Amino acid sequence: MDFSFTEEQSMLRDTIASYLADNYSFDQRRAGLGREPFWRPNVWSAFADELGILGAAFPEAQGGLGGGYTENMVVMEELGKALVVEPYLGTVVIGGGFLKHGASAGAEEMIGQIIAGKAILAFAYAEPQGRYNIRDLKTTARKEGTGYVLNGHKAVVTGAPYATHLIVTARTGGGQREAGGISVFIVPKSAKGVTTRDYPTVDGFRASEVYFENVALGAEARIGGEGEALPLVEKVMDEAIAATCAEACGVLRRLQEGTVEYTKQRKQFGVPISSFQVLQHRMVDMFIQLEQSISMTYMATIRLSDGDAERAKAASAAKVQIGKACKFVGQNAVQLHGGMGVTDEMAIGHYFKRATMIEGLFGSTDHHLARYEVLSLGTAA
Amino acid sequence: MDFSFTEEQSMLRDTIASYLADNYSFDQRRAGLGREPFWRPNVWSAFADELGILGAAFPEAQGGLGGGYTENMVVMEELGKALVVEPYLGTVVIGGGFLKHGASAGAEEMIGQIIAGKAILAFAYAEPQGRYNIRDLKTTARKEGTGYVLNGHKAVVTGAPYATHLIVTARTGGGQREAGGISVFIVPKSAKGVTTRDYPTVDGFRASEVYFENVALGAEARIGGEGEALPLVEKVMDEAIAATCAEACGVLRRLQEGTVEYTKQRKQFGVPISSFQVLQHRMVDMFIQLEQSISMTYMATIRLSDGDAERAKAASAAKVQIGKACKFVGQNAVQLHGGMGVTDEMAIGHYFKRATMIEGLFGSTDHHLARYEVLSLGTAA
Amino acid sequence: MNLDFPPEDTAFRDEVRTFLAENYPRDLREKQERGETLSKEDYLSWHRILAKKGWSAPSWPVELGGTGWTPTQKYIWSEEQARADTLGVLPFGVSMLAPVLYTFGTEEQKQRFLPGIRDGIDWWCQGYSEPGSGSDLASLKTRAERITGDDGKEYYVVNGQKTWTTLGQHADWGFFLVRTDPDAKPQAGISFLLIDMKSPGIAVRRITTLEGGHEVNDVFLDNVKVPVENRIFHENQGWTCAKALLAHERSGIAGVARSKRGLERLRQMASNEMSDDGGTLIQDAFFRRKVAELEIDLTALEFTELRTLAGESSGKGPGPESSILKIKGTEIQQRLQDLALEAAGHYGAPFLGEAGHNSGIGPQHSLDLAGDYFNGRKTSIYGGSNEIQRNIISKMVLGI
Amino acid sequence: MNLDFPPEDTAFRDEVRTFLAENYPRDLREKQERGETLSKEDYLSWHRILAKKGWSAPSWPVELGGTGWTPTQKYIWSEEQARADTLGVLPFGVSMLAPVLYTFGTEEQKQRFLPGIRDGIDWWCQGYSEPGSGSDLASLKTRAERITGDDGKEYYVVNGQKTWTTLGQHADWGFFLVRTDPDAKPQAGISFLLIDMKSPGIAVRRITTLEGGHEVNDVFLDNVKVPVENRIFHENQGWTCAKALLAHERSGIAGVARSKRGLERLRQMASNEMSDDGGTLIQDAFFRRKVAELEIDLTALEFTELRTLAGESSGKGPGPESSILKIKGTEIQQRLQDLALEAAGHYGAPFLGEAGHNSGIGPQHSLDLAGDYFNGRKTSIYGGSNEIQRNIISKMVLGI
Repeated sequence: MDFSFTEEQSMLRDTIASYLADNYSFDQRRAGLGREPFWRPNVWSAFADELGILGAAFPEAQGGLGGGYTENMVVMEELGKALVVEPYLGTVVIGGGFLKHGASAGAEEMIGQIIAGKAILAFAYAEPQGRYNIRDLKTTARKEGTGYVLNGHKAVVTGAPYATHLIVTARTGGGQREAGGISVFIVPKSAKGVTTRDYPTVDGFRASEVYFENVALGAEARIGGEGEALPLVEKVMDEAIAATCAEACGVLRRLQEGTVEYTKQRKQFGVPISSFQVLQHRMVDMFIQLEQSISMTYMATIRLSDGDAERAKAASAAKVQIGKACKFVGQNAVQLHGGMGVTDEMAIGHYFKRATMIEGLFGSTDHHLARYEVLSLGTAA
Repeated sequence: MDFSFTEEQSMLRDTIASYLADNYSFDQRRAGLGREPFWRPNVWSAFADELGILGAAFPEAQGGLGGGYTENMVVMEELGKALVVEPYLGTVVIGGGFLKHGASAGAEEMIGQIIAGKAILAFAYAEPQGRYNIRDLKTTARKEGTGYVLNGHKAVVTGAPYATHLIVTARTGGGQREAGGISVFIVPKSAKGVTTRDYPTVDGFRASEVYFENVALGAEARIGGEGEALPLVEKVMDEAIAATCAEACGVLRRLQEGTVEYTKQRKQFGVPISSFQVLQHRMVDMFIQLEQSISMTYMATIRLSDGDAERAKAASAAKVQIGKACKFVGQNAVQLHGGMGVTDEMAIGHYFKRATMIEGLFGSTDHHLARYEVLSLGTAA
Repeated sequence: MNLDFPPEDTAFRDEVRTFLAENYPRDLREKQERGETLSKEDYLSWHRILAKKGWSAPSWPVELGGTGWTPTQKYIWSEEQARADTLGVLPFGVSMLAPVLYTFGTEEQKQRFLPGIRDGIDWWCQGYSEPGSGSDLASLKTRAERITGDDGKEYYVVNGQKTWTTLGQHADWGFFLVRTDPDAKPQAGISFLLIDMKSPGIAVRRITTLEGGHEVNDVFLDNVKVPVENRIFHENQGWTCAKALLAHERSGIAGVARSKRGLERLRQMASNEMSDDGGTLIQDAFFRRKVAELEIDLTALEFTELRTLAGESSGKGPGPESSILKIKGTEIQQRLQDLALEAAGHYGAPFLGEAGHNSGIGPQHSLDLAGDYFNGRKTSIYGGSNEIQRNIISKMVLGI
Repeated sequence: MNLDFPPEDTAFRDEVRTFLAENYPRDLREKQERGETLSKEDYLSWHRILAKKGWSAPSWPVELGGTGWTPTQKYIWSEEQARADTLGVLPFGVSMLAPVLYTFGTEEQKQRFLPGIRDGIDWWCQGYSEPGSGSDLASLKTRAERITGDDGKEYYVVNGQKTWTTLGQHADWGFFLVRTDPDAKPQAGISFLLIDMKSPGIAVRRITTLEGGHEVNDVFLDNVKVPVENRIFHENQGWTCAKALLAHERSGIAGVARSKRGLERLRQMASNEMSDDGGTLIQDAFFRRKVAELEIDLTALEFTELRTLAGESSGKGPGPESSILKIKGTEIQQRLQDLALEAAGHYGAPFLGEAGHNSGIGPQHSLDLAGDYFNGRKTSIYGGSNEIQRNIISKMVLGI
């Protein structure tokens, strides 16, 4: 039993933290979000070249630094602390996850491109009708010759505006909500028939509605077996959930510490408002939520290597804890900041917005409770 | 729109309150519960004769004082304040309710007996297998000649040890959980084939397991139509729920006020513990729960006269509020009393125990949420 | 005890309902539905229609333009407005300043200011909070020094900063709390001034809130000259006015009628959204339960408000118990916003603003729900945070 | 980061498991299952078996009888005891007094008292709380005056009252905090005394708790003579001992292993209870959800404890963060009791005590669940109420 980090992992953390401290202040972030292209490619280049962190979680054989889940956790927590919008989650965690676990023709090369900061991926899985059910797919990939023809509409694809490639779930068979018949494809965003409508999201990220109209794909675009990709999608989603939990821990820490800090300085009735016991206990409960979230993030990260059922149970349990913590800590951070909490001018509100979005990311608290129940208590009546 | 009480209702409240202040102190109650027959028949006689309150909720034509739901509410709240165990709920509210709404041969006489304090009724509806589903009945009343033969086992019949008569739900037809086929009977406890196992309940009341073995009943024992009594049972249960909510308001008031009182006197660190803001806000939340409970009790009591669906929705909504309030106020009253809250020596713990039992009485919070949902939002998927 | 409205109240409700249906401006409704930012004229157009009808200031004394409605009628009025999704009349002039004016103002002040408020001519804003004084209002620092002007008249010269001034960007006039005696105890040196917002030295600066909107402002006062006759009540006794203002118009604070309408909308939305298993969201066991629990809590709040109202009818004014209405009312509003955002699923994320209408990005009903949720956090903060409300109940009701 | 136990720990777990299976007294287990009140001998019999094995005081220094187990082994030990539903060794002597003794006691005191504690010969009780001093322990009033006895020896004469003395009715000895200098500041005038409970002048009075049980007591001290050599550490410096005692043995405070066992029992029970619709209760959507949420919270607590444990292994002692373990641990225990009572439905009401076993009144699993629930309320009160724990975290961890 060991919860400590290796020297390499600690260095990784320090490297990112110090880069972000210099280059990703609240004002720098805001400036970047306020003008075209609404993200900062130079930050991404720095991740690739100057910091060399995009390969941290890839095997050495593939040009990476030989890390894995723990490295993703370390990186994501730091990105959370600075509210980084650049697409590490979509590119390295999710894109990288599919390329590592699913057999595909161009994986080697694509991983090289990711590590070099050239390829940027976004995960197009949700559909307008499907809510959080990843099996609920109307997007189809019809077999044609040796390849496929892709048609459909993917909803709120985070990071798609910056992406070079999309990872797309689609039906090569089966009914709308069946487990079988799901396949995964990697699609260049520039492919003919791909159109997007880009927009900002409330937390400063950007996303797209993505439409596929008779997009021709070669067989080599498929990742994993035809019609059998659901277990692969579940696995990568759980990895994404663990990484998102880590990001959330960074966000929650800033919310919790920022609130303690603010209440110590803010005076009312001649005393710092941190001297009011009700606010003290509220902040203690925020702190407890943070600690429990860290614990669950460790738990889920460690269990990513376990069998499917254990891994899924752990990821859903962690997401439930994180979802509740994001709501409780976020709302109370704003409440304790009073009027300052609801202005656009202070960082606290922006952490709150990200925390709120994380609540629903990859499935709401209710969604993951239901998933957990089936795994822990069996199917209901 | 009017939430005020008539002069008669205010007098009724004062009469009971002043009698209980003199005769039902914590010590007097404890003494009564500690020795045979574990209740106080003389209190009951006083209710009938000295105070004349047992007829308050009966029509004048039947020898009562012409009151109704509001009178029951007023009485029950006062009984709650003193934790009275004597069976007003079973006898007047429930027994009286059945006799008033359901056609039965001996109703007139029985009501007379109730008002005179001679007849004491207990409601035998729950069964070991049925949880809070009042339709789930294994008890049968087989037709034989002009009468019936009763067989079955009723669970935790509150007040049965003191009762002269039992009101019993039984199947004269239909399957175990069907709506049709339910009938109601009034059965003298002394009838041949009726046996009971009596025991105390955790809140100082007494109850019985009641067994019926080939109990012969005449046709006149039936209240309401044969096999059609479910709407009658629902109506009387809702009246019982509204009355229980009123009792709960009395209990909650004592818990809330007692806690404020205690914390003003109890000193720690040289100051009354009521000076700690966390405890102040906890008590405010207890007070809010009390106020919301009073509001819902009024609401449910007023709506008892409405149509079936409105009445049922109101009763279930009120029971949900009361159930939550009993838990929150009860637990926090104990918590704020510290060690004193968990001793048998102070009244507070006894109010907590009654509040806890009320949570489950006539259906738990979850049970009534489910019932409310169907009435308000329609049947689920 | 009964809940029945007497026949005259039922007739009144019908009258109100008809009036709203026939007179609410169509273009205003359409703008609301499109989620457009409303202009000053949008707000005032409806106010002026009401003024013409004589219903713009129901609570005022009848001789000044009030309606003389009973508490029950006022309750019906607010219910029906919510039912019809109308804008409310802005509270700053009608509900907040006016009672101070007709209670403490001189005859001249009343005649000068009340008609413009009642008829929707002047737009008023509030100058209470300061950067350093939120819940602790009495610690305000904006300073007013008395001088004799070159014209020989008496003036106050005001310097300082106010903040959280809602819709101050449109204001013609503002009512301000200022410190006229810096040496007195905090509450004793404050005066209540009416200030022309076009006065030289006033600058209004936008505060952008979390959801991107412009509702509140900073107001800077730099040597602003205010004639002494614009002071309400005595010098250094403005706190008396401030307190009275806070006690007025607590009814409606619970927002029951608006929340009922919000609940209806939520149910409608959940009947159109899909759940994970392909059924409707309102059929999802857990979502329905949250809706049911909210509906029950709202019923409890409604009856608590009705009890307060009944107390008022019978002559007992609204006590500090009305803090309960504030606490529970805002909690319920926030839960409604929370559930609506949850119901929207993925489409809670897009930040489309007014461009979202008919954009085809997500369903119409999910437009800007996140914004409502973010912006709604303020309701438990302003007007005395819910923590302050609990302090009030503790002290005034529980006697601690 | 990994969760694997090294092979030696796995072997240890097997050893513990086998030992418990083979040595736990059968009649004790049967008494527990019947819900019988346990006698003094019942408690001590298991303690003595453990002492023979050398496992009665795992945390002590090895030379005094400790096991020298690693934190992981201690964790395994507590997990396995919970799994096997064994009684715990009573904490008063082994976990609470002993560390004070071997830290602050003289060689003679150690030799005199530690063996009796370790081997389950002497039953110890705690004399800390007083009627007027709950969370504010330092305000205690029990007075000890120093005299020279007729025998020429030095004594303290103790007068006062202690309360909440758990299982004091069985005690041979007690450790008491008494005031030896009434003029010093509260914490500075306290001494730590060991008192023979058979001393003249001691009276133990039963306090019946809510559920009807006898677990706690008042202890009255009326001119009780205590030899000076029974004082631990310096006169007036007993607070040092008290503080040290409170800091010891915080691990296990979360009760994770016991709660896991409780959760198993709850799931078992809910598989046998029926829901309203005739299915099993564990299939009821809402009951299952509550169980699932509890299980997830317990997992979070378990990993928070493991993190603390890992911190300890690596040399960082348990900080005030362990207050988190107390708060969440007791909240989870109480929710378990709450859910069990809810699961029992109507049969939560009967108050049968020991007579309930095999009485046929309700299912066995529902026996005395209300009692557990009522009695369980104390866990968030004693050992520093959860409010006090939050004060500690606020001050010591958040630095407020």
